[in-house]
Amino acid sequence: MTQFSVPWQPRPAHPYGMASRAVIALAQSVYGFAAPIVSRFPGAILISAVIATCVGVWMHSVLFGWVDTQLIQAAVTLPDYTPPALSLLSPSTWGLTPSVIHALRVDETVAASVAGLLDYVLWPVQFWIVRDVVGLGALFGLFNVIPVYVIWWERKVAGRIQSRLGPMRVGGWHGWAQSPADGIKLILKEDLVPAGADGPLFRLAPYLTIIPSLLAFLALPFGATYVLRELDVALVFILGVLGAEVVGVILAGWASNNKWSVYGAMREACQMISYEIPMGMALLVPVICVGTLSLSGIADVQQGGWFSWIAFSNPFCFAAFVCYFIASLASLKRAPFDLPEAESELVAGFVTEYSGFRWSLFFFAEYAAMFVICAIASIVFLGGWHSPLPASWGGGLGDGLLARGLTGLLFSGPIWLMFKSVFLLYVQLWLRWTLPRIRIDQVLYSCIQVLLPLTMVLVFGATVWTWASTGHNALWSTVEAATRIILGSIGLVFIGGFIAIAGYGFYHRRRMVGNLVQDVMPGS
Amino acid sequence: MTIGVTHFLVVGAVMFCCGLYTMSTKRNAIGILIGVELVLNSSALNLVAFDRYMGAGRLDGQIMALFIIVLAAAEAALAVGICINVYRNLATVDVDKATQLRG
Amino acid sequence: MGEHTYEILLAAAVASPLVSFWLLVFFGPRLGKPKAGWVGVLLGMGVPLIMGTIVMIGWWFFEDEASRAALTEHAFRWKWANLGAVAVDIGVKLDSLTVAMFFMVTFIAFWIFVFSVGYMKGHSDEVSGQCKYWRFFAYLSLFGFAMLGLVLSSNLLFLFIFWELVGLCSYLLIGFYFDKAFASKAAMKAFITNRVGDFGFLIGLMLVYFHLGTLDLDQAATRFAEQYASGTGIFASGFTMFGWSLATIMGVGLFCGAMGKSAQFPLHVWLPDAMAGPTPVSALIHAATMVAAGVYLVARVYRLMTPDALMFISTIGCLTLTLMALIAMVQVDIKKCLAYSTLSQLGYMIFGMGCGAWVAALFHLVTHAFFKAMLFLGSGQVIEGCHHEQDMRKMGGLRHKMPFTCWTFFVGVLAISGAGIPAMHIGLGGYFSKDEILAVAYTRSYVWGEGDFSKHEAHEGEHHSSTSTVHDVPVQLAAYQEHGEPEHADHGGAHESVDAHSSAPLALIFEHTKPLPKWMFWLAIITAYITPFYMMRCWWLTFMGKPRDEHVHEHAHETPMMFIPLVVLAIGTVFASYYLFRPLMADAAGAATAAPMVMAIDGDVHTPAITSAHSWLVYGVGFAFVAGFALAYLIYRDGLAVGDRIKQRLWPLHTLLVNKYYIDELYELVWVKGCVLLAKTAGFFDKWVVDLIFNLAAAITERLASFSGMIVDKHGVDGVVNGIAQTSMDVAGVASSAQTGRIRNYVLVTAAVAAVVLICLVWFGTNSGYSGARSFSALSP
Amino acid sequence: MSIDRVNQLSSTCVRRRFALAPALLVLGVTLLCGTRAMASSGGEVVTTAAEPGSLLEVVLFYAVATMTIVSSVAVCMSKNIVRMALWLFMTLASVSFLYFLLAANFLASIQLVVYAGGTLVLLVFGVMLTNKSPWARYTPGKLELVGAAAVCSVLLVALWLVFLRAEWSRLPGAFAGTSVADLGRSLLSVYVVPFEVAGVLLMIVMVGAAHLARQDK
Repeated sequence: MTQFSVPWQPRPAHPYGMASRAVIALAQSVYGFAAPIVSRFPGAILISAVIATCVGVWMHSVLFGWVDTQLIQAAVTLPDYTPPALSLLSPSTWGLTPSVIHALRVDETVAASVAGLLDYVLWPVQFWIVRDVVGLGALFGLFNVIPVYVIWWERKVAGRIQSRLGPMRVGGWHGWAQSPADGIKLILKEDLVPAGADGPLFRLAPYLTIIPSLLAFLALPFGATYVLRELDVALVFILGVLGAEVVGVILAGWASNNKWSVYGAMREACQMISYEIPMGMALLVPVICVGTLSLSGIADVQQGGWFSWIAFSNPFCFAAFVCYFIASLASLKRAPFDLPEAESELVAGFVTEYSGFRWSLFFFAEYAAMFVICAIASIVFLGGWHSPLPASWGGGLGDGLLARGLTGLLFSGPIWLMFKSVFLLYVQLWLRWTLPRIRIDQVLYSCIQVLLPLTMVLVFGATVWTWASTGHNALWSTVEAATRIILGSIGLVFIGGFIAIAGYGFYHRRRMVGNLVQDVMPGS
Repeated sequence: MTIGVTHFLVVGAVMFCCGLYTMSTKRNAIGILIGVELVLNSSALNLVAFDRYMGAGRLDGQIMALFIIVLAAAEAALAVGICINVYRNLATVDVDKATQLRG
Repeated sequence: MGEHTYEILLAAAVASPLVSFWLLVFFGPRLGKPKAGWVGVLLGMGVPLIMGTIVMIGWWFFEDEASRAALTEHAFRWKWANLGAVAVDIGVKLDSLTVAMFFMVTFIAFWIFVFSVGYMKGHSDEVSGQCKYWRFFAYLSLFGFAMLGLVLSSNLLFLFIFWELVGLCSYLLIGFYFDKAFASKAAMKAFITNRVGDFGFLIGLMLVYFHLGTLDLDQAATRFAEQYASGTGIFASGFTMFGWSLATIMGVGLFCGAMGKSAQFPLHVWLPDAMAGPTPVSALIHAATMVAAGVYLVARVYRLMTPDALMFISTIGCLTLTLMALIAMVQVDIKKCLAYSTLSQLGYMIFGMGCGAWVAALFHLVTHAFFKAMLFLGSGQVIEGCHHEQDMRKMGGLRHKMPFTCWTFFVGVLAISGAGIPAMHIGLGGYFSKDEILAVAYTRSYVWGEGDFSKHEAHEGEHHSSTSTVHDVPVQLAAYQEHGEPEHADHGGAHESVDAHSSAPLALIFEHTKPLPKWMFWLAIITAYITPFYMMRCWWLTFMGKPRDEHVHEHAHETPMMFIPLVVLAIGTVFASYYLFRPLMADAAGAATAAPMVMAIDGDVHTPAITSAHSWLVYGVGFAFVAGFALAYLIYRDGLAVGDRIKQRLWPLHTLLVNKYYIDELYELVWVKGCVLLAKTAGFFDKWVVDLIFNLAAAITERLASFSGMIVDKHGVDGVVNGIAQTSMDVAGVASSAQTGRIRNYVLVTAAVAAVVLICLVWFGTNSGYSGARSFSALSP
Repeated sequence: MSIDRVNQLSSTCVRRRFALAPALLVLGVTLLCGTRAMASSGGEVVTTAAEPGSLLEVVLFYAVATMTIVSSVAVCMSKNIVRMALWLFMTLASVSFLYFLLAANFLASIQLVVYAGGTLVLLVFGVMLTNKSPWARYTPGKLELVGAAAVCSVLLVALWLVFLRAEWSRLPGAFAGTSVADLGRSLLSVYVVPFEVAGVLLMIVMVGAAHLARQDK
């Protein structure tokens, strides 16, 4: 590059091309128009967007479920019904025609006024390929939204923990547009491939990292009926694909031809395959108790409210939850186990040589994996998409659309899973900015000499407990119930304490360290 | 046009031959190991294919494949340990250089 | 009560010390000094004691005779393994004897554990870098496990396993101060001596296994009775040895185990040396419980005994009780004195077993356990208080310094001496149990021999005939004898021997059972007079009189933790007597002695012959303690002077007794020196005979070889061989170019061969698929 | 910043059809995992792969098989050991997808966990610990290469002939899907001895590997 643009030099009259100028002008005018509005209500917009996402997800499932039960099952009884297939070429496999749908639908209480249009809207939904595309679209959307906003959130949390404000400018309210802006910047940045690097591998590595974390979403259920692929081995599948992520990281480190990168990659490899074992073993504990590897199956046994959640079902599961959470931090290379990218030692670890879009892919992968891990923790230990209220309380609501909606909000719906996962995600952020990083030998020590024996004991204990529970002994049932109540109460105390501390902080926010936000910044 | 057991067997055979080729042409000990992994995987694939198309739900093939995976993991762990030891003593993992015990 | 409630309680009681053992092994060092001990006390014996008490109360007060029998019948059995055709069960032998033994062991052991906490407090923690404290309680817990398991075993194999485990614990605990040479030597001595006995036990076990085809106690007894009735199995064998039949050898073999563990006469040498262990161990293992295991074993296998075996048993017992009591008279070490007294009392028990006093022997076992444990604890208190001074000549006058110990010890002395008031039927435990053994012995040696049982029956009335059970044998015997000739009807199997549990063909029992030699009875009587003498001597020298060593006397003191168990055991000694344990034993006797060839003739104390013997024996022996005490008092009233004078007068006897009849020296001479001599002889032979031959042969061969090497080898043979070698080297050089040493080449060749074989198969092979639709016919020729 | 630079950057941006390849792959794996979208609320859950005999199965099979074959050929053709490992990873992942097609879901997941996630990382680990330079080459002789290629191709042809001629006998009865529970049951009943032996073997291997790789001897 031969020239630098120096601020005190006069700018060229027309620095950009025609198209670029047009785009820039358009962007400026749009932002000029939207900024006052957007910056006035951004908090409301953000929150309502989050809620809308959840509600949308849940409406999605409600709609599909309704189509399934009301239309297709009714249609199976039709004399000349053939199930829909992939090939749309022959009309005989088109499934229900809109007129049939209409005929089936009029029995329902949905207002007949929008009848004609709704039939055509419902028609494609019966084809599974359509649903797949819709579902994948939703997942991609989620996959893109999660890292962007978790990164923003992390910066806010970090700021507050360090008595700073975090991003405050971009977008208005609490800098909510900071992460999208960063994303745009990263996409536009130049991607460098170091001279001595192994080019193809260097370019391939970020994709090898991100694809596994995308694949993990395939089998992740968000609700009882909202799962892209209901696998009977969903748990192992997700563990497997998340484990395969490490290959991309190693390749990235190796292909960079930089010793810091290689060190980072080696640490990652070492740490990841070590911690996968206690993580898997900790997940085995609830699997032993429930007897299935299917995530939906595991969530199904927890619909009896707070005290039926697996984490509270016996002491071993309770301990396994803790073990799993710690091990998952390590296998996600999150603090305090973020040795592979320890900036004070390894510059930036395996991402040292990366920049721009490829760099951001690593972070997309990392944050998406964090979300998946938290979602698994919620499903396997914390009741999944069931609320703390027993699902049986909603039994009288009926089967209509409204009833499904209410059930989803109050008893079991994706919104609950989202809520729990995001809470656990928050705990991860919290830990990252609270705990100091530990040494690599301590990392491996805590895996092999602490977590591994501990989880082995837990697996054994859970086996014995489950074996004891199969006897239908009255005494043992009492013991079990007492255990549930004690452990559940511990959980309640923990959550109550959390809420109390948060409430205390909120109430006294003006006396707290971060009151600069309240006093100085506009829009807070 | 239906996918049958032969299709999978052909894929397995190609993998097997590639593994064999890798084993017999690489001088790097870990390269040989990679060839061995390919060979093991091809046989596991065959077993699962037989199980799927001929086993009538007996699951024997799948269990054999599971054992193959277990043994491959064990073998890889040991072999990598040996490689590291060889490297420590000879400063290379070229199998042609490890001739100290040759008569 | 649910099914198997007793078994579950007892099993829990057995498991608890094991848990305690492992806890102490793993966490003992971390628990530290007082805690490890309390874990041992509470988990190791506290839980078993609670269980034992519950079982005892439930068994004796809440079950009637019928339900007890039913419980015994349907006790827990679980098939564990098949040894050939023999199934080995894990099970519980549940009867009154078990319950009584269990309670006795747990009760005594618990208080001894408590005593140990106090006893070990003053001991240094570390020896050779090892912490002793928790180790001690770990061993004690393990012993508790083994002993309770032994009592519960329904199976000879498991009994043997626990037997060995008990022996191991004994070894570990005797050698507890393993840094002291005498302790480790004593431990080894105990272990090796016990091996001798166990070898006999093993022989007995094998005979049971091969000839009775089972190892279960009840089943073995049933089979034994059946075989006896039909004259098959072990009775079909004509094998004899020392004039003993195979069945007798089996009984004697089983008794050999008891001889080792209960330290009977030729194998008694380990017990006095075992006093090298800590005092609680002496009290628990070597006085109260473990040594009683031998008697317990004999009681359990009583149904497999023959009259000859019983005669052997009673002979051994009689020798032991007399010889050991004599030694006890001259001991100056307080613990040794008690040890010999233990030996003598064990002799009484074995003697009782041998002459048919099954109930009395076991009764004596229990009472002896109580008072001997207490006596040992008292001696431990004394030794601890006097700073490890064990010599009674240096003690004296300790009653002021340790009053509790003094008077509890005196209760023990009274009990072991058999003190009681005959006319009022009042007395301590020893009074009843020992007298009863003597009464039975009298019956066996005089009444039996004369065949005049009927005489006694006559003036007792005939009200017994209605209650004639199998242990009421004398009555049946009398009834039988009135009917005339002894008949050999049982060979036909038509008589009363059909029922396995009550097969007592009295005719045969009386025909084959010889009367007891009279000297045995008289030796037992004399010993009954010696016992109070040496006990009184021991007590008097220790506690009464004037202090003979200022230093010892000044420092003497009592430890509260240690005298509480003493007091409790003293109370136990007084009350755990006739009214508690005697009926339990009598209850057990019914099924446990239903033997085909022998019987327990004291199953019911009111048996006329015995009662008659008893009625005058109590006056003869019941006041023995007065005589003994008086003699001891007279001699030792004023210290050691009179005793010394007597010692000088009777020096040959005294020397013999002090040196324990030179048995240790004899063993040393015969066994140890003998072994060494044998080894030396063999070594000599090896060195001078075998080596000589070999060396000679080698020298000759060498000469021959050098000769042939010069001429034949070098030119003829070598030429051929080298030629062949050269040729093969040339060939190998060509061939080895294919042998690259690289596995990858070999793999390739293997694959190539596989490919060729496959192609050949495809080309030339014919199989059923050849003509099938999918065969690739274009490629086939 | 010159206009050329901006244009260059924006065109870079356009050139990156970044989302396309992952998206296609994810769609493919989705299809592999089963044929039923959004598990219906009341209906049964289909967990087998693409319905047998459907066009989708054929398409998927050929896609995955091509991927397997290409990557396994790439393994033996690569000169660089790390690339070999990468291609091996591709092969292993494709084989796992083939397992999905064969309705062996559990095996597929295990293949991912153990092979792709564990064994392969171990191999790469070994590579990195034992290579002085990543570009160190160990080239075999020409004769060996030619011989190996010849033998392998002959063997492949031979195998192919065998497949063509073979008349497979099949056990009576239909394939009824597989469940993890069935696998577990037969592991702990019929195959319990090999299962235990494998456990012991793994333990021995663990100890052995730790011993072999120990630093201070």
